[in-house]
Amino acid sequence: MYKALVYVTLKPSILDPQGTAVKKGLESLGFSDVMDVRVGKYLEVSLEAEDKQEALTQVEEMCKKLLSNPVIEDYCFELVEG
Amino acid sequence: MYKALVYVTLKPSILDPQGTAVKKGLESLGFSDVMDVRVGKYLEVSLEAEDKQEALTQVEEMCKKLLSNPVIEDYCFELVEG
Amino acid sequence: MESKTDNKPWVELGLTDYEYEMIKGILSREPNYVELGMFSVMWSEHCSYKNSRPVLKTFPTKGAQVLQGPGENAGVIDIGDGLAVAFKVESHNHPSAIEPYQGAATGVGGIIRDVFTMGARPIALLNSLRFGSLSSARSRYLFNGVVSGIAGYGNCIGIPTVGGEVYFHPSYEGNPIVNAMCVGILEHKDLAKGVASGVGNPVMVVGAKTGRDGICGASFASEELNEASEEKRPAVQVGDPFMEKLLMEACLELIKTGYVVGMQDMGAAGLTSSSCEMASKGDTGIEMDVALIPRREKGMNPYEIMLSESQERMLVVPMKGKEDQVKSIFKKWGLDAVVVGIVTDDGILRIKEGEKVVAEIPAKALTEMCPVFEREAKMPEQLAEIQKCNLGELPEPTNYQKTFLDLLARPTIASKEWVYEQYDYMVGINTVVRPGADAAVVRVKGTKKGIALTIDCNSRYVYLNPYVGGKIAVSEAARNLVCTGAKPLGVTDCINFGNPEKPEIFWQFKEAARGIGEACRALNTPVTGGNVSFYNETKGEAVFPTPTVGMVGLIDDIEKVCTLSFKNQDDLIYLLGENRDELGGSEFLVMYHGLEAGMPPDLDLEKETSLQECTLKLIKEDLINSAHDCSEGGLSVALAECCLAGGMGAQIRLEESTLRPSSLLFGETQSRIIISVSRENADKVKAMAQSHSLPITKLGVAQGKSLVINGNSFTINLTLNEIEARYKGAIPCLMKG
Amino acid sequence: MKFAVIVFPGSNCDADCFHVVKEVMGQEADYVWHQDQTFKAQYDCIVLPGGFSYGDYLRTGSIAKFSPIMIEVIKFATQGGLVLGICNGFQILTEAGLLPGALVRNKDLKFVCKDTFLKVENNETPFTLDYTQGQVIQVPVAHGEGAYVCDEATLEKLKANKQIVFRYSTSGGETSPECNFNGSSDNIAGIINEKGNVLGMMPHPERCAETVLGNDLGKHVFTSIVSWLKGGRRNGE
Ligand SMILES: Nc1ncnc2c1ncn2[C@@H]1O[C@H](COP(=O)(O)OP(=O)(O)O)[C@@H](O)[C@H]1O
Ligand SMILES: [Mg+2]
Repeated sequence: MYKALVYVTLKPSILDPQGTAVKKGLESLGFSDVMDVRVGKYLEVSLEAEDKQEALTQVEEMCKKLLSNPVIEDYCFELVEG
Repeated sequence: MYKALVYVTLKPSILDPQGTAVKKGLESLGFSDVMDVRVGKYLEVSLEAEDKQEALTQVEEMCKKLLSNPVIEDYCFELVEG
Repeated sequence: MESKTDNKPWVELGLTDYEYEMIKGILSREPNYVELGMFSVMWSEHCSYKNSRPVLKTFPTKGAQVLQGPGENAGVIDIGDGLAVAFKVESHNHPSAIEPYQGAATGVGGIIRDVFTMGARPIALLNSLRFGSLSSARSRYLFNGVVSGIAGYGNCIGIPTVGGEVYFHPSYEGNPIVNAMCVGILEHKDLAKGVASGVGNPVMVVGAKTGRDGICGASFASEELNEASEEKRPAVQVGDPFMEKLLMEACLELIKTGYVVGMQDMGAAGLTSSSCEMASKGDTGIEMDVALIPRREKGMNPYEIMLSESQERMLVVPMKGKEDQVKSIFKKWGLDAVVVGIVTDDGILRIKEGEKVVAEIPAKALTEMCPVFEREAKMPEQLAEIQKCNLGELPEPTNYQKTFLDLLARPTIASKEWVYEQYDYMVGINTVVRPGADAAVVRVKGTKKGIALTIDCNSRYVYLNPYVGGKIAVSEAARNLVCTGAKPLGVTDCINFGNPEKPEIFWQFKEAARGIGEACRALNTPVTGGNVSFYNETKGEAVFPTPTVGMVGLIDDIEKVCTLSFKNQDDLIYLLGENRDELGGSEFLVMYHGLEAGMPPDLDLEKETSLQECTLKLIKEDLINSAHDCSEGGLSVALAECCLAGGMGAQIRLEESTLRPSSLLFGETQSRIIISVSRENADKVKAMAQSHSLPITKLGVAQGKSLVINGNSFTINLTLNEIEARYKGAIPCLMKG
Repeated sequence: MKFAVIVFPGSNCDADCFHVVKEVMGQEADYVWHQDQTFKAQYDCIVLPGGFSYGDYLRTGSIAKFSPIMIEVIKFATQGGLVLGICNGFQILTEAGLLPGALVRNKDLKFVCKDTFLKVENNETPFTLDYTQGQVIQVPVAHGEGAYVCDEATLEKLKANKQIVFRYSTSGGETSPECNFNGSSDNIAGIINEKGNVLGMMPHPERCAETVLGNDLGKHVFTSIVSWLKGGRRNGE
């Protein structure tokens, strides 16, 4: 069993209204030293695979095909065992 | 400048329909070895702080007050410099 | 980008050699790269209408009710009591093909801005959507994304999405159609315009910060989609409905102060189009410093700033000396409002970066001097053959009841509940007639009035005969309004066609426009604005010609609003209008015989007018209890819709023996309305129809929980539950994939 | 009676609530801006309207709860004042801790706008006394994140204290799983706090308070408040 920790973030040039709203929210709470907030997704995908290489290939493909939208998002992931 | 990488996940007891939907989506794409998917949030918060300790305290507070809702979510974060 | 060494940079930007020479002539010099970029977007089809202008001129645009015709951000129509309605439709086809959620969302955002820029408070949204077949995964993906994008934006900003239409056809597989329409209400005195007048008045940018979103989006929208589009696509614009809600409230508050001289939203071609259009309309110039424009990203150059299509921004020209008042209103809503320039008297759009002039172009060169083409028009060669297809000899269905059920489950005919349940159609508490009827009706608070709204087009009819198809689109829209008891007042149209440089496409366009114009004249519904989207093609194949028609009508007394549902046991059911043997272009013909051929149903504008007048009178005089237009699927489907809407069945007997049952049940003959009538009013209704020389036929009675349709050689007998299961279940079932 | 309708940036049912209170009910009403530090008048009831405060970004209601006026709202509630949160207002009330639990994404992940049937589970609250116990009312919903969740202990407590005020039901009043379209715990559509002065509900009673809109059963949430404030008599008393 493997677990992939997948991070999906908006591409840098893409507007992130959520991030902006959270930043404003933090500011109004008195966190005046916040420079920037970007909001993305974090997914934990547990999967069975022969070996690590196989798991890596699978997750890479999942990210490309479904977990991220290449038009507006980037992704990266780590793989942990167990 | 520090950057906090914040992960907010649903508590295990809370149903995660998004995770279920992603799992189904993966299955229908032919990824039949996916056991489980959980979907959470990933935030990058850039902030100025005197030192690392100060930054840690600030981010901890942000998470408690705004970034997560303790009724349904857990959080954790890492702090990186620069 | 500026360092590009291509020796013909204008070609890269979508301008022809001929156009480049014209630009040199206008400026009496070589344009620099910023200027070239500005010309390229303003002279794109999307902004300049260079291929469509001569044809659009043929539309009727005048009428006593018209307060603002084409040329402004939205058309405006008088509804009495010092009130008016502003409305407009806009396409977002190409962005939606690339990123369905954001493409559709920003389309909604753009059309809302067009309406509140006029000083109107938006009160309703509609949309007209076309996708490929739902059996394709990509179509499902686009359909799902577009619907949630529309919902995401409209629901958040709090404007109800009250109506629309969805069709599925393979011609839209690669190039979906996403048209959004917005309707707003204003007091006459608040009517605002996109004009920069008053030399010395400040020019302000308000709303969101500028980023690198959608640079050259207008040019992108003016090209065919192909594989390279994926690569060429500009940074996708992301909509922020929350920001737009704040912007809308702030702008409406500002207009109430009376300090606004002119206001223009930044849509396609962003700052370039808004500034040159405002100056051009005001016969003035504008001088602007891009260094003052609030930016979201670092290191943006003048080219990027001038061409950015970042959403949720407006250009405002307030009276001189009122800058601080403007700023304080925007500050209250947490928004930027920055003076970036000034209105000048030299007719020049002068863009500076600090002290340095980076572009200097006569404003009118960008707006009015764009070359206009009268394209060649030629009827497609195969069309005559297709029209001539002999439909008289086709075999009849073997099982009418099964055919009827199959027809109800065709995605194009089936209930669109799956779509509109995702839209908040009630926010604002004005929605008196919800989606699912002929037209939506919203009340006007503080008056007894209601506004009826619809958007319609059957593009298969337009494909088979663009002239007749154009007439039908307008007539059906008006008929839908009339069924609620509303008098049709005006039109906004969205032309979604293929590449106009192809004579066959241009012919379709010209013919459809001729039909639209003629029908608008006959029904007294002037065109007050619209939008043209050409180049809707993939791999050289054009979509079905799709001139969607958005229409607005007025109900004097909201208490008298009429709906389609059968309401009372034992009410008599009549058909106004006549049944004819017209299967051409029908959904039945495609479904059962696999044919998209023949002539579409004919449309006689004189008959249509008397039908509409008669129906309106019947409703006004409280003589009928329901009215429903027959459209796709014909008489049988329309009857089913009347039954389902109120949960009341009907016993129908169709006597006409001269017609084939298939034509009678499923043919899509125009100018027909099903009404239900209390027995005591039957004679009066018949007399009214006769006085309008209108055929009226008794169909049966409303009763029970089944729909029974008997004819000489067929029987349909189904419970409403069985009918509903097919009608409502079809799309959800297909979407489960 | 005087009502305050709080306006957050992104509220979009504020005008609807205002209209019902003022035009339909004939009561006094003020809009109160989220940035206000204090109430400028004495209010008898505070309404947190529906909408998308702060775009519903991050979590629904999460940023709104820090608006300056919320300190006043919390004070008002603690002193026993009547607070009604509808839809986004309900979400804000849970985020602010005035009501237990939380509201999460609908189980099918889609925004849904439609009529639902609600069973009045407790008609002895200031917000429901003009309904009969067990009455079934048709009220529309419009939300994407309206699934009510809480832990077991909280749910037990809600039940024991009769804090569950509305539950999704069939037209016949059966609170079966099929009518639980959004996946709420125990079909919960609306709850009240322990003290009985703060009500949160996902459905929109203000959207069905006039006959011209086809249904006016929602009006009684507002008539109940007025009856209660007038020193109200509960049904059956
Ligand atoms: N995209 C949509 N958005 C909202 N409502 C829709 C949409 N598509 C269809 N509807 C609604 O479904 C009903 C049926 O649509 P349609 O079949 O086009 O009716 P008609 O044939 O009378 O024009 C209408 O009330 C329409 O407003
Ligand atoms: Mg239609």
